[in-house]
Amino acid sequence: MLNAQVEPYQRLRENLSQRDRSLREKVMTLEEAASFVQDGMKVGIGGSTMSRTPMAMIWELVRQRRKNLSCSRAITSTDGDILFGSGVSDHIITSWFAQGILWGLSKVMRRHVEQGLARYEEWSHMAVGMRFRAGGMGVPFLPIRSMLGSDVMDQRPEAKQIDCPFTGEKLLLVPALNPDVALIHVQRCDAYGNAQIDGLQFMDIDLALAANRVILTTERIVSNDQIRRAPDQTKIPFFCVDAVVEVPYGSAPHECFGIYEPMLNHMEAYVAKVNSDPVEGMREYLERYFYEPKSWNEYLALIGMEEVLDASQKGRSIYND
Amino acid sequence: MLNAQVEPYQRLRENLSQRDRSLREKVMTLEEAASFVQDGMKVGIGGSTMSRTPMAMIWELVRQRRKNLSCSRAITSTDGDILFGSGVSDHIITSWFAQGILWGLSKVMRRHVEQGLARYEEWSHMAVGMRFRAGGMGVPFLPIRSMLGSDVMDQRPEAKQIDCPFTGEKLLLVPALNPDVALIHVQRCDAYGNAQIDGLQFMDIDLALAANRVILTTERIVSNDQIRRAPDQTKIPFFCVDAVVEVPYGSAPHECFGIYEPMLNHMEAYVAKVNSDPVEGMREYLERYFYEPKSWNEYLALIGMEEVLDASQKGRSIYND
Amino acid sequence: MTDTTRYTAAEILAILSARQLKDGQVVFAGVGTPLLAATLAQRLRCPGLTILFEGGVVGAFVEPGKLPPSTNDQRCTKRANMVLGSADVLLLLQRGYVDIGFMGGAQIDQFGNLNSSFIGDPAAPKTRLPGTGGGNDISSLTNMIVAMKHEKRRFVEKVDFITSPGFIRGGTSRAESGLPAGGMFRVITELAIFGFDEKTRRMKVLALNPGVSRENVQDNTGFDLVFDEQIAITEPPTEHELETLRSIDPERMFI
Amino acid sequence: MTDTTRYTAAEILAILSARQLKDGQVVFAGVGTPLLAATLAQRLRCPGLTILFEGGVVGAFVEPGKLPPSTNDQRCTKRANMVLGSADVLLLLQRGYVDIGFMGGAQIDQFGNLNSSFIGDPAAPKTRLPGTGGGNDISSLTNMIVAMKHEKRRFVEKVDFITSPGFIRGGTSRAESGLPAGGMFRVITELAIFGFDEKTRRMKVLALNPGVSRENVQDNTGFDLVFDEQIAITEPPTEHELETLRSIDPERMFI
Repeated sequence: MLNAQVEPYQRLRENLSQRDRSLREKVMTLEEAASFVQDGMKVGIGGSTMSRTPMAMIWELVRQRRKNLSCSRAITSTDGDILFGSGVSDHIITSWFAQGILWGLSKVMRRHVEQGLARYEEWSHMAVGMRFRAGGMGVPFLPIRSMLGSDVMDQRPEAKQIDCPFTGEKLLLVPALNPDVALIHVQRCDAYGNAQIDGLQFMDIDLALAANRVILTTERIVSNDQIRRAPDQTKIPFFCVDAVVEVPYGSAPHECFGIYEPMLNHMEAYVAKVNSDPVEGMREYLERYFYEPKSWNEYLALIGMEEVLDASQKGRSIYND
Repeated sequence: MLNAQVEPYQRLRENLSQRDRSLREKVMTLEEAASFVQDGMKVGIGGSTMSRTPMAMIWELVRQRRKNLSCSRAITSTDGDILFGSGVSDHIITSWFAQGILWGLSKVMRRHVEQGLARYEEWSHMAVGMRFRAGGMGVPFLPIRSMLGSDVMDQRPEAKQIDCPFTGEKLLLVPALNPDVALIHVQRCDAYGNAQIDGLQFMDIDLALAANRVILTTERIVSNDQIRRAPDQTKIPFFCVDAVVEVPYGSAPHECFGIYEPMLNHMEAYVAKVNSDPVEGMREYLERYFYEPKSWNEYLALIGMEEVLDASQKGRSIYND
Repeated sequence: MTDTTRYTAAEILAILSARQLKDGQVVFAGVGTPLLAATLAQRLRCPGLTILFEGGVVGAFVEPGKLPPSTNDQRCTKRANMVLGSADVLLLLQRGYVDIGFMGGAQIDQFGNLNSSFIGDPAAPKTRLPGTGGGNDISSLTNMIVAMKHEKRRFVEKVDFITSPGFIRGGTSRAESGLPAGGMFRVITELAIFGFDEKTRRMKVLALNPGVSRENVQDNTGFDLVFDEQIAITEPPTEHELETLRSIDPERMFI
Repeated sequence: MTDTTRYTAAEILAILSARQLKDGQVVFAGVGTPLLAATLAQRLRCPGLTILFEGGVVGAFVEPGKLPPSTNDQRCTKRANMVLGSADVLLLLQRGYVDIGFMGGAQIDQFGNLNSSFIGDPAAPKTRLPGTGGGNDISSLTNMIVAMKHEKRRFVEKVDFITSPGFIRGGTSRAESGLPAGGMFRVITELAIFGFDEKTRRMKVLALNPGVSRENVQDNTGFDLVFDEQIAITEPPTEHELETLRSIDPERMFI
């Protein structure tokens, strides 16, 4: 039985051949970049948990009231709450979904899943990674040795258990995941989209290669000359990238390696608010922080200067040795 | 039909569990490191063509007169000549085998293969890479979309063509390659074996993960503190590594990125010598450059100060911008 | 009687877990008690303990007072030997480079299967839990130590859902499911230390914590426990262990 | 008559090949004429041409006079946008990021199949050639331009061995072999420019080089050639093209 979820190779190639992969500047605003994301699309989200979350781009999609996005991410934190709570997404493919291990269960996720308002499709962490990797390699699946024997596997008919044709061993083939669009936040890139990532890279390289469009948000845009001086530091090549948006603190209140740690006071206030009332608390939070601000900088001002500076001081301290 | 070439998972795990993977110093001499390589073993060779070839380690294996090694490498240059010509190896798995594109066919390779003295097992370049990668991932195969329809595939019953269970498409499954030992040369590593690689990394990361033992030769040994200051620059983790040998110019007469370019005068003299007489020329070359020198430094002296300095000047110039 | 008022349940859990680790091991640790216990072991007895985090970290030395809020935060990379992709660090488990996986648990059964996905029917769950993260991968691919609170509702005969496999249905069922390597090694709670029978793969009590009786343990467990022939009594936490632990987590994030 | 003494066969090969490339394309180039031609195109008309090398390079600007001796040398990385693993740069072809693969050839047949592995029977070859390198991958996964010397022994009806697949046995046999994407696009020689018939997938002459007749081409070819209905005559190399080419390879490494 064939699986409709995996893109046939010819369609994958056809989609890619229609993209403009030439060396060209593609700097734009959050508003402009959001046009690559249409209702109902498959959207891959970079970073993991509270790290290098493309929060500014998610913020923009909430403001533009996108609908029915099917999102995928390594591990999902408050970004998942926001996507469900705002109605932007009704389906998240991930390996772990709560606000953070410090805060127990997410009442927002629970409400949406337990009431059948949205789906949380669970794969093991490695399986999510291998699904993006297969997508990035242009193959329909990769074999793994986990999930076997567990109920996680039983819930996933999208994967196929086989007997290895070489060794006879049991293996699980996980299907390629090729999102329509990937949202990725990086420390720096050039105007063409050649991106450098410091520290934890998570699954972002595979995701960028797998997706049919990539929107990069970046703490800063550097010159192409600077990129070319250390080409072995480029982690995502320009021809994978369709939009470059410069957004300082673009992961706030989450962290961006080497630049700022998570803004935990804001996070804690958020968690207290939405877990005490996942409907009304979420509505108020979105109103105040997502819909009302005129700009991303105004959103940062609401988080507060003190918290942003404190997070920055801690973020930079990783290099203090 | 099962394939005896692929290690069953339990043997792979058993072999690895018997290695000492603890954080410990493992600096030794070329002579000592060579003890990890026994006659008849499968040996993976890092670098590609004339770049970051672990030449000093090959030199030592020739001097110790190892036999019947089955070697594998991305692309093979004069290192392959030496391995065949010295009798160290009678089987090379690679994608391309000559001295270099500047010099046409290798008479040494031709003589050994055409006279049935040794085997050159040909896979596509990507297939070699995916075989190491499968080995490094701990899976028995990876799927690829090349080699199909070609005679390269027909010569390789070790690979298996399948119809994809997800899409129905034709795919080739290439078997994992887990060498008994890998020889890898790097710009720098610490005494534990945490290695940094500048510039072209070729297939060395996958190879290091795939092999059951890794011998690292390195231009210099740096402190573990230096490694820990930029952990995202570590390309091979210490627990993959069994021996660390400091050998400046350890790839000569090939290149080491950012440190020296190939020593082309020596290479040209070598090629002229062995291609004019692949038996006697090779014998003389090995005698003079491999067996007679008392040390690696004496070998470098035979290549000559002027050539080594010229290659170094060119090697460093990549950073002159 | 031992004076158990000197330490909290979370503290003895971290300390007894730390004692299970050996110098030179390669340990894949989850956040919370596992990270705390691994760091404690590193400071006390095991300077050569290599800690891996699923965010993509090999060989970290987390700073006291700067514990990471998750395994994906930059604090996990402090003085690490290597930082790599998160799928790639999980693949190191699959290849076999890791000696011990070390996790917390929400619900466990007699065969060491862990549930962190669903309470009730997965199709219409009473509670949707956070899910596996790397838990399924870790427990599928290496030898496991689990540190968790001992409550009757957490120690059940059969978990509602196998998120992270232990010995599945016992006997040889784990290997037959396609998991020939690894398996549950130890479970540490504030009451006791558990191993698993070589044959049946049922959980059994190896040692009781100071001041804890067999009945205490059985009363807090939802299935019939096997007791080892010679039950040991665990040495209580030393002052040095407690001081070091508290210095690592002065803000009591996890203790 | 054109004055063909102004340039060598290698020079016209490089210049006509360079003309086939378009600004903004992503081109996977082999060393030798392909690298030279791609660099020439970059200098003359296509500053936004992105050159990939199988050593693991994306978007290089090779320096004139510093041509790399292989695609795996550091010279290939000069002013590159990205340097990555060699398997990974080949995977970019498989994913579909590359517009054109650009290689040299030793032996080609009427369906554009290339042989660089064996002359004679592979089991007991008369000559063991160097092999595929990335050639098989490139020709399996993208649209190909091949630049090669035009000799009867190199242009054969059927290659001894298909190292790098063109259209295999013609018609739809390439797709049926599992290669639905890519295929042979152009063959450039010092005599002519060839394309492939849409249906039969047989090689056909699209244009003759200056001073070359149909008979010249046919006489140097080991199979019956198809000629396009309207055969063009290629513009001869300009002085500017020749000067630029010679400035890129002043040591005449490849010309």
